[in-house]
Amino acid sequence: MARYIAKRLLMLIPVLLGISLVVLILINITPGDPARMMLGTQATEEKVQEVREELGLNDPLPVRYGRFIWDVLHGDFGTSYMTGRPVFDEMMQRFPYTLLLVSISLGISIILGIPLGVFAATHQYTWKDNAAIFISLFCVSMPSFWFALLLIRWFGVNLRWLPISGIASWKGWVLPCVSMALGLIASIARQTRSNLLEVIRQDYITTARAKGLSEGKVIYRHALKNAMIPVIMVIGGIFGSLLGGAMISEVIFSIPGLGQYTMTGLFNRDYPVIQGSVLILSTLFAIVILIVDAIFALVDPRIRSQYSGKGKRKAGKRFEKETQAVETV
Amino acid sequence: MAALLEVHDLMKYFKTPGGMLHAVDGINFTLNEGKTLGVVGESGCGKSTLGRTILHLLDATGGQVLFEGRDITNPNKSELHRMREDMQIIFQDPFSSLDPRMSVCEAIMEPLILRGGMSRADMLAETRQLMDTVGIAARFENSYPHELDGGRRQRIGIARALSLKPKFIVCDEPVSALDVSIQAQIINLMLDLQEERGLAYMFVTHDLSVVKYISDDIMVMYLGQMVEKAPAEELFRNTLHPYTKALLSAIPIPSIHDKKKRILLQGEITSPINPKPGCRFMARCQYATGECACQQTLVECSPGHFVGCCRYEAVKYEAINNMEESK
Amino acid sequence: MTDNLLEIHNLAVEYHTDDAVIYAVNNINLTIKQGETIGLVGETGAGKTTIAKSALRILPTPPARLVSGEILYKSNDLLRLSEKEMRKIRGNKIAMIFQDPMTALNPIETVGFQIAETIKLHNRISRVEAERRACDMLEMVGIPMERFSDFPHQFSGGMKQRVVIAMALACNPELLLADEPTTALDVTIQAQVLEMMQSLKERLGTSVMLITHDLGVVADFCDSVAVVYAGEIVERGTVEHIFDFAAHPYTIGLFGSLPRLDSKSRRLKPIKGLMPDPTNLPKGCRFCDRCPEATAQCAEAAPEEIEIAPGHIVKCILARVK
Amino acid sequence: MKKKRKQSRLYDVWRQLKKNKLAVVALVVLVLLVLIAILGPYIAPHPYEQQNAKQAYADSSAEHLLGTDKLGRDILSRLIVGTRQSLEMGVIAVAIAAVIGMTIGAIAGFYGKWVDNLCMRLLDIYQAIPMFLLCITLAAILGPSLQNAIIALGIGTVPGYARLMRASVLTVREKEYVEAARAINAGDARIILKHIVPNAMAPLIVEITMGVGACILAGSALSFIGLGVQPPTPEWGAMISEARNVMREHPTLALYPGICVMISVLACNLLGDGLRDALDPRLKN
Repeated sequence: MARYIAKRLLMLIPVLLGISLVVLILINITPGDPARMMLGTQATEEKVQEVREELGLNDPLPVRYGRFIWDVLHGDFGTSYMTGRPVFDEMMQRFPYTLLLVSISLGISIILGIPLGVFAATHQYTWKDNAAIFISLFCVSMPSFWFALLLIRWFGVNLRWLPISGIASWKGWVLPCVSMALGLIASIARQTRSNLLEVIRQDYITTARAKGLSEGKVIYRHALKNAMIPVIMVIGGIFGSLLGGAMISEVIFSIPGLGQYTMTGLFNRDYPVIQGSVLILSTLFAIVILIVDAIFALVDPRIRSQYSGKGKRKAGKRFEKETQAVETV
Repeated sequence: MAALLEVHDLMKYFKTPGGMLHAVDGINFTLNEGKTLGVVGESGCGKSTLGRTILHLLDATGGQVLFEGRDITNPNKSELHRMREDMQIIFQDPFSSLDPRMSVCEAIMEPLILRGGMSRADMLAETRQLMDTVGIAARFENSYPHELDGGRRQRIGIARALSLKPKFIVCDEPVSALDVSIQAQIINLMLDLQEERGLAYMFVTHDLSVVKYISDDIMVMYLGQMVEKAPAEELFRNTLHPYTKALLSAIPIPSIHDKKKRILLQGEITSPINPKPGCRFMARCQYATGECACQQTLVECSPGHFVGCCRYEAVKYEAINNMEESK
Repeated sequence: MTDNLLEIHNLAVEYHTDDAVIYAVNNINLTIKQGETIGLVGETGAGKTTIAKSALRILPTPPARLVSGEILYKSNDLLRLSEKEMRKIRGNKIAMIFQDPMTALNPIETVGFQIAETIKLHNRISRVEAERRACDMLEMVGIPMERFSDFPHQFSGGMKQRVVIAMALACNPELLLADEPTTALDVTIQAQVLEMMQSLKERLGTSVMLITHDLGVVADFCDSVAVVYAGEIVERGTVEHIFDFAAHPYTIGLFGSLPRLDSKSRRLKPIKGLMPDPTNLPKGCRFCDRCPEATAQCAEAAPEEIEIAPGHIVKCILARVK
Repeated sequence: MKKKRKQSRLYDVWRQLKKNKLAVVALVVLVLLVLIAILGPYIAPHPYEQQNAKQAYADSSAEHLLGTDKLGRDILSRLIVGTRQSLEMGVIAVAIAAVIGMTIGAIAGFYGKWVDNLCMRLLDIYQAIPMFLLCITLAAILGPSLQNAIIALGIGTVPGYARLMRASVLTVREKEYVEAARAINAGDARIILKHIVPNAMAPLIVEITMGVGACILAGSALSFIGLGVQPPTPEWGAMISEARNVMREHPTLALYPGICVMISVLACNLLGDGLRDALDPRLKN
């Protein structure tokens, strides 16, 4: 297991190198001069050139890439063009907020989504299942930023129960988390339901029934654990979509997190900020995927033995995990 | 009579994470026109791979395949095309060997379209003719495979294989997925076709009673190697290899009178990955001794009867002794 | 009190789908005596598995629907028991083995747990004791007890089927329903498993209902046979009755279709045609379209069961009492 | 025997789909939405850019059914005209993503070995950036416009289709009928196009249907943060954004466009669900 994780961490390095290269190339080919943006339209051409030279923007791409990597390895992500503050410090300061926002939302989605899915699956062919499916589809289809606005209007403005922005107290977290979690609860519930129905059709569930186990035991002891395996895989993807969603949520609710920072950077073409945040968010995402895969391997003995190297691998039968697309924003 | 098909020391290995998988390991045989070679073995013995390697659906790792004297082991594109017109295959699973999106007519016509050189009307006439030959009523022409039963689907598979008028057909477990009464219909159809068209079959199966029925020669495979090959009658009358003996005795006979004594094999089939030299059946063989660990060679003990066991003579006596003891 | 362990009377099961009603089992009668092994022979889709699953009441409902009949286990109608009472029978008094050992075991639990679970469920014993007995069961089916904590994927097909058998026999049931237990296995492995089942059956005195399509297995293993065709039992009797004095044209046809090691002829005698569509069964005898001896009368009314010899029952109007 | 249809499978799917009432309703809604998108400017009661300072923030009336916005523009007309932008984002973005993704996936799946490895490693890098972050970054770097938003969404969602196609092709490739085609001399191109792709399409069709919904949703989010459609062109997400500042006084301004987004996405999802069931071979028997 440790070897597996070490291997996965090693495999992360080329991926992150690739990401930073892609971001650098993207920035390079787009119109717009960051030096000009920093100095404003009134600045003279000489001044702009001077700043460009100072920022190293005139160097060829490979040199800039090498420099960027070198700096990153020393914990230096550069300084923001706009604020002049080191990007790394700023990101570290903002990181906990985003992590908290995303984790709470993920927690809510899992805690509510899985039981809802189980409920729907165990009541198949009844109105309860139909209602659960329809409501969850409804939630999946709702734009979360719009839902956030409705929540603000209702709980913040009308009822005045909760603050409409800021995170001065715990109350400030409620609306952002709820608005982000809603679609994902539904998404997890749907996934759970369809997997459970799939598993219930399997022979070993019939075997469990034939043993004389009660229906509850059959579902919770045998079916649910198996049905959870694909759901665990989806949770990695959901975390990614939460990171994306956090960018909008943090702006709407004025949470000083990484998402907000990224958005500001994007709008100002603040390249060090963009590079830094894309890299750090992707790293976070990659680590979560890794954790998810590790959990996956722990739950499923078939995968575990594959990694521990004891199990024989059959020719031509490769295990392919497919990160499933998650249909939410 | 010249041999239609000659296979010399054919090998097919697969690379696996655990090492080289010796799926087919040095198979030799010849097959004459209009004859049937039955290939028998348990799952994983390489019998399906053998058929596919001969047809060049898989690249051979080593050895030689001669068809009508031509070397077709590594054909170029045009040779391959010509060779596929002479050699065809019928697949095991009539549920997955037909494209679910092709109607009966399209499926049977596909080989003709690919060969080209015929007008559409001619192809259609030919297709109808084929459907009639294999016994599919014309009304099923536009049906799709999922609307048909297993027997009919297998008939479509046979019609497809026949459409290019081949001389040799590899039949890869063509009746294993079918029920007994349908199985009998298909076997009879295949025997009729063989008589009418002088086809040569290589009949791959795990079912010894079917293979005895249809074959002239029978080859028994174990872990990629041929352990025994003999004319059908001879193999059953004078079984020599301990594995063949066990295999024969394991078949349940649908009769309540001749109860026979089963030879129960110990353990299960081992892995054909990186096999050690020597007899591959050794670990499960009740007659095994030290000399079995050496490389085994095929011995022709009587005309046409080959056995890959160095102790077959000794085994014969031991078996007789055992029988007498048990009496 | 009779010595009949299980009696099935007039059982009928239908599957209701969106498009049609499938008549899977139609008014069958069957008796299993104490200690007897009965073979249920028939082709795919004949309704054999449905019969076994009805006896355990594990048919998925919907789409399955038990239309009529009673299944008496020691004179108690299983179909009338409450779910709770039924659970005490399942796995304890009546156990079942399924066709495909590859899918019949829960892939993420150890085999030991899966065996011990049954034992713990039906006996008031501690977990440790249940596990100890599970180990004994493993040894009994020829698997070393060190493999208690292994997962199903670490076993080969034949070994998995042994585990499944151990699981089914764990509570020493009186009746074992074995649904094609060796079909998915190679012949040599099949021989091993059958041999083991035979000796266990004798040792434990279990009655067995063996579902199979292989008449060879039946000849080896069973005391009596029921031939199933299109949801009906067309003929039943002892193995001698069926193998030597087969009376129903379908049974006779089935034997004619078999390629036999001991036969010399170059052609098989298949039954012509196909099994009738179970959504649209013929009005009269189910077999009359394929029957070489059918008369006009056969197409009109379904034949009654005739006992042509003691215990040999045939559902054909042509059958004569001997 | 019934008379045979040429497109038997298509008919089968339709017959299965018809049983699902919700899916049929969704299909009707989608057809209506497409019609509105095409005919938008002709059926809108007012020109969408017509301003009327005197009638800013008017309540609903006979003249303005859903009221007006801060410039006195008719909300209903703007919603109707905005349909095209939203649907374009969904449909074109998915078309781009699906074509690129499916090509990559089919090639990777069919040829396997190093081709597959290369494609998969590139997709790993691609997917290491959370999808929506990638879309926003692309849209921001390319500059805000409808066209760029579509490109960003299209490029951002490629990996999902590529992986699904690859997985599907891998399954189909193992089927015996592919080997059977090879045995009768069918070439690679024929095998891929005639045998593999059509049979691998079922999960893709579902994914594409739901993908349109997802892209409408993501597109509205891009517009909402100012990276999509630019004013004065109406678009649902942008309309919500405009209404955000007056949520307190005029909440309905944000409500209507949100409902529009939801209905179209819901329709796509419902249809996708219906198709999944209709295409599922297990339910066939």
